[in-house]
Amino acid sequence: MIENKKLDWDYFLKKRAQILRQWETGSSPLLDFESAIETLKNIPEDKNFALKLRKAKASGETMIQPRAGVAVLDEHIALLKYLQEVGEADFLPSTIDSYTRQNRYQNALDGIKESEKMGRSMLNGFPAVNYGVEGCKKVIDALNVPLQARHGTPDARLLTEIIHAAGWTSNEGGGISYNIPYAKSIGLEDTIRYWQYCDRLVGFYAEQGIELNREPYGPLTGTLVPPSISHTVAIIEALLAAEQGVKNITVGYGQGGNIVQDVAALQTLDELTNYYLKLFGYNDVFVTTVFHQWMGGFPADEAKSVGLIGLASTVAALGKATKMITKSPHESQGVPTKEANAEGLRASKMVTRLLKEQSMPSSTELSTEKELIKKEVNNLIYATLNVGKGDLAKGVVKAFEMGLIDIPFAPSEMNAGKILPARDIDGKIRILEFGNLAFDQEIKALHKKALEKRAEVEGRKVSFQMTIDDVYAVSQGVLVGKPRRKDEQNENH
Amino acid sequence: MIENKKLDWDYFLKKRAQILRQWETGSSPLLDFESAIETLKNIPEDKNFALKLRKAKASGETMIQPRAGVAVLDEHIALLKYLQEVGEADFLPSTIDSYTRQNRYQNALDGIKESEKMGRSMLNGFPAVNYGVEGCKKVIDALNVPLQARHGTPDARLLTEIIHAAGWTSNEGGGISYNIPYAKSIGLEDTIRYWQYCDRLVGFYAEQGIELNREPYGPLTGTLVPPSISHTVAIIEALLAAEQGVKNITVGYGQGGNIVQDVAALQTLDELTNYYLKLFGYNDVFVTTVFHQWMGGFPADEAKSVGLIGLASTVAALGKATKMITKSPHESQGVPTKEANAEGLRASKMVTRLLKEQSMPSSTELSTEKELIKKEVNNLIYATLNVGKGDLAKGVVKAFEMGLIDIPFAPSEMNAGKILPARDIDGKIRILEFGNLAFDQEIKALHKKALEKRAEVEGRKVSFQMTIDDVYAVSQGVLVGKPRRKDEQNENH
Amino acid sequence: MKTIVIGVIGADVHAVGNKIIEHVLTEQGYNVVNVGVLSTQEDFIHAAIETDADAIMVSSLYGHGEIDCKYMRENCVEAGIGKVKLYVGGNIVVGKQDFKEVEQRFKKMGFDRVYPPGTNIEDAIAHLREDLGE
Amino acid sequence: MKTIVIGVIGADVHAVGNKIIEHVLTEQGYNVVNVGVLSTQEDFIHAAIETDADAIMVSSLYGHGEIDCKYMRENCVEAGIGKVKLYVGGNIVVGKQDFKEVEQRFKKMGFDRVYPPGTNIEDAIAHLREDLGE
Ligand code: B12
Ligand code: B12
Repeated sequence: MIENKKLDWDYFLKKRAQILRQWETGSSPLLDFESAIETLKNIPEDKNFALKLRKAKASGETMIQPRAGVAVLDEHIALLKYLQEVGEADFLPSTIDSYTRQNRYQNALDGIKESEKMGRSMLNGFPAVNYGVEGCKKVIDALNVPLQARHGTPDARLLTEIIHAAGWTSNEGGGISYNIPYAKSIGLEDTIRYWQYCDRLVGFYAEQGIELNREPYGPLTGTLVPPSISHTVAIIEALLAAEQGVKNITVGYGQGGNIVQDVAALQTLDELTNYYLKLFGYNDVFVTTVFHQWMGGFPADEAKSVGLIGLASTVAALGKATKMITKSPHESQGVPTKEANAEGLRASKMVTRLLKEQSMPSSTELSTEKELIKKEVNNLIYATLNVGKGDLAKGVVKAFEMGLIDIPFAPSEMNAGKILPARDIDGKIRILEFGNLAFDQEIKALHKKALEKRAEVEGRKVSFQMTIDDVYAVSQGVLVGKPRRKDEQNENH
Repeated sequence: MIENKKLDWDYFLKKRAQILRQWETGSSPLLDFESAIETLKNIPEDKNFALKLRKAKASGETMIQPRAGVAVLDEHIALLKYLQEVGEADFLPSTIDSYTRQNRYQNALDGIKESEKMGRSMLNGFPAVNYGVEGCKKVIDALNVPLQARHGTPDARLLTEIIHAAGWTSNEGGGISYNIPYAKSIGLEDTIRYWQYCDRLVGFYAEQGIELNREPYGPLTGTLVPPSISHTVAIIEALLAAEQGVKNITVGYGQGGNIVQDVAALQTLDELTNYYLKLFGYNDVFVTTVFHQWMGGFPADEAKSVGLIGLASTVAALGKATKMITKSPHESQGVPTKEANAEGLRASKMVTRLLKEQSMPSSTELSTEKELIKKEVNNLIYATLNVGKGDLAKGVVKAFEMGLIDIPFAPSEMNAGKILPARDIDGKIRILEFGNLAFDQEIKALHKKALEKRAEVEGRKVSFQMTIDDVYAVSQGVLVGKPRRKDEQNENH
Repeated sequence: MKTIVIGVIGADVHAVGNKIIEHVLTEQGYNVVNVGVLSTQEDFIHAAIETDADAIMVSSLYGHGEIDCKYMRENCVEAGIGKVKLYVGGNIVVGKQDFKEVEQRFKKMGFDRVYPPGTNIEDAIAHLREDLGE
Repeated sequence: MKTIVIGVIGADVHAVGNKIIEHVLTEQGYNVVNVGVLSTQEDFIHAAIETDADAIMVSSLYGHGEIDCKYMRENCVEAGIGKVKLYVGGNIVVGKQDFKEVEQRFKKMGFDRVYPPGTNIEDAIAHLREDLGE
């Protein structure tokens, strides 16, 4: 049975030997710890993700980072250099392709070859495992800013070994956040175990005096996720990582659309994560936040997309997110060209730099929303620990099984999939169907009331149609989805 | 001597006869009042600027309007239609060229001819007087949304006669706001008189049951203008207009850069204008607000420009501006192509529609800033009335002469030009040199303190160099200008 | 009642559109068989055989659609359901590409209808009615 | 001390850049004669004659620069100051145009230096020093 306990080093080493055999690049001598430690120690301070984040948080300016990855190494390097120079990115990613995410390294290899043949990337990301430590080292060597792997890989153990040994100083992911939105039938126990491994590796490097950053993936399905639910997942993954020895954690949140709720979410994310880390005795973990620009369906129009990017950047800055993941004007179409990607970055940069001295003033509306988020998160974490009989890892598995934690629109069979979210009258994300979600009655009543108010104004009933309308809304240029069909409305409206 | 008094109708008619002789298009039969009234009465409700603004204010959604105008009639129409359809503009303008603004109709005519010859617009706007009522009518007939003349014309009497007779239902301008930023040596008495004429004409149409909108030009020089100063001008022009019988007024404000100050400005603009209108007994004037996207120097980069446009739109929506004048990604380069103009519009629309249900929550910071703006405006209006011995028109002329009201960076010799603005530590616009500005000691002390705090943090003295740095700042991607030269800084920094 | 098999092909986990397509098609009176995300060609074809389906609507969002859909028509023929209508939609290639060209590529692969990003599912229903002679 | 005439030509009222140029040139040790906004060619030329100026720096922001600057070199020659350095900068044409072309047009009109939008005035000072042999 899974446990939230620092992995035994001998067990780790035994596993490690197996994992490095999963693909040929696992046998590189650069994966010997001695080599890897030297590589990491040679990374200058300003190319270390964890250290640059410490500076960023102190500066008050929200840093920017794109998504980016293509199949062929040289082109991947050229892409990242472009985003660094023309895009003015503060942090760089390597977005990993979907075959690698599913550990289908043979498919990925075919994709590389096909891409070379066709002269365009046939993969939706960079197949880091296939290129191995040697290839990954070339990437970071070519850059002046820190580099992170961003993926969505349930079992990222080999990938993680390779990227860190290559000097990439951050890794996105987590046992929940890289399972529920990214898989269908992989057990949570398995993915939590896989990610304990990844975290343990980072903990090991920490023991060697090397600070690496870890980032639980915040937005989950990116689609109408209430902040308390994504916060709960982020906090749990932070706690699980801290147990394995991780000292530098970035918790994330995807733009919801209502500015007050978004700022409340960013503030509580930092506050709650710190609170729970300390509650469980992890006193030396440095926490930063990341805001994801709108993660749901984008408008087809490029100008409108950039407008949305500008709005998102304003919210990130007002909420004092440490960094922000940017989108591009091509978002609704497909993986962006480097030019479109850089446009999204520069539009974002303009706003975050302009607003670096400013933040959202505190107000009753803001603190009410913050209180609500905190209560909800406390409910969910309490319930999780409770069913885990005090063990967080056991608790999570059970909580998902029972639907105490439930993520809207997730593909995973491990997720109950019973809750339905919808927006209230001013666009805050609320819940209309709770399933088994571990909210107390008082909180549920608040959500219900808010949605009934909307239903009344719109002259219709609270129903799944509201959820659907809200899923489409932003891509159609509004936040609160309007009833689409006449027959959906009450007579008296 | 000038007086704030409704113009005598006979005097008006006498003047009118002279004015219509200023250029040949003044003799059109369509300028007969009977014709003009019929034309205006035939404008459907949704093409009437004043009426559409009433609806907009009730809706909570900030409407969008571009700047646009080219030399040749057919191209001007095509441009506006494009902005209506592809740009999704809620209101349309005809930006008038600079020769027409200076009443140089012969130059404008040459410009039209040159433009036809060259196949590109050699004028920076639409020469409405040269095209006369007939031409202007073609413009509005081709459109589905209300149309407004936007210019910067000290003496716009002939222009005003022509556009209203053609069915254009709004006119921007005012005796102060279209003089001080737009002229060098024209007397304020003269321009106030010219604009009393324009307002009287609108008042006359109101008596015929035709509601037209008037819009004092808010941003003035667009360069570090403290909100209380532009508010004072807007309120005075609203009062002068109301005296002539204008019933529908849009007061304006140009984005300053600090979000709290901007929202405070938008809220107080509405509140104060209504307050003063009622104080002076104008009880039936409908007031709306217009927010101008950043009016100072834009960044050269187009992506950054759109980022700035997105930020501006967020602020307008949070401040519940009734409408917003948009910029384009070409702003720093020149008059935009129709495509670039429409991009600016759509980026803006995305944001204002998404945020239509939201506004800035009230907070201590916001109400402190609102109180300050109100006190400052009260100071300035009190001083103006005082030197005018109770007559606002007389007062304005004197107040400018004495520098009691003073506008930074204005070209006009009627303006004292003694005040120097600069930003405080979080970007709010404050004043470092007051000249004769009619602020009381308490307020001045507040400004001083704020700027000294910035000086301390930046390790330099409060000086004109700060102002210069702030003028450049936004175009370089920051809000608060940083010291450019080392020698500018204190040793101990 | 016509039967439609829907699902998301390949290593693709984009679930939102799939859930909505299921909802809308059901509402419109179709018998919907949803193989869900992360489905192989075999998953689709198998479901179509089992339920004697009239059409297969393949979603591909993540960009590998071109690889994942290779030989799908051939595989249908081989499985004895060569006449089934094959639709594909979503973000079916990597990046913003000229859609006319993309459409050609997929039509050559034997798809009857090919849809660009952000297609309103209602539009496809009109085509279904046409193609299935409803 | 070199003397420079500055100002904004035509019906143009953009005053901000003009005020800053005056400030910076003065700080850099030039004798600056500022004819201000809304100035005609004659205003510039007259000031240059009166002060025996070494260069004239014309600003045009509002877009009519091409019309307003026509025959300016010829008019200088006629006024007997044909050798004065003529610079022009700002947003000197209507709209975003290819700057190389714009530069050619103004060079043909006799301007020695032509500057694109948003030029840093410090860059022009370097040219001044070069052209005036400082
Ligand atoms: C939400 C989202 C996610 C969520 C998905 C959560 C989940 N499990 O469902 C998360 C964050 C997990 C995610 C992950 C990834 N995503 Co994603 N994602 C999106 C996003 C923003 C919205 C998708 C969505 O839900 N839209 C709303 C639904 C209602 O619309 P829809 O999916 O388009 O479906 C509708 C229509 O297309 C149509 N339709 C769909 N299929 C079919 C089929 C037929 C026959 C017909 C007629 C119609 C039809 O009807 C549907 C209902 O209206 C899109 C970009 C966008 N559209 O703005 C990117 C996008 C699809 N993702 C993309 C990518 C690359 C990824 C990742 C590889 C990693 C990354 N770069 O972040 C991973 C892939 C993981 C994997 N293995 O699949 C790319 C695909 C690129 C490409 N094709 O070139 C996109 C386009 C973003 C981009 N521009 O880069 N993503
Ligand atoms: C502020 C502003 C205004 C203010 C001016 C207030 C005032 N009286 O000064 C107001 C709002 C009143 C205004 C009015 C108009 N404006 Co205006 N304005 C601007 C804006 C936003 C900033 C200008 C500015 O102050 N910049 C800051 C200063 C420090 O920079 P600068 O002026 O560029 O000058 C620097 C450099 O260019 C350089 N430089 C300048 N001249 C020279 C000369 C030489 C020899 C050298 C070496 C260097 C040099 O050094 C200067 C100092 O660093 C610009 C667009 C932009 N740049 O973002 C439009 C802009 C200049 N305006 C424009 C226009 C068209 C107008 C109007 C006709 C109406 C309108 N569309 O709004 C009227 C014109 C009125 C008139 N008769 O002149 C256009 C010009 C279009 C074109 N050329 O194609 C612009 C480019 C906006 C646009 N994209 O449409 N404007």
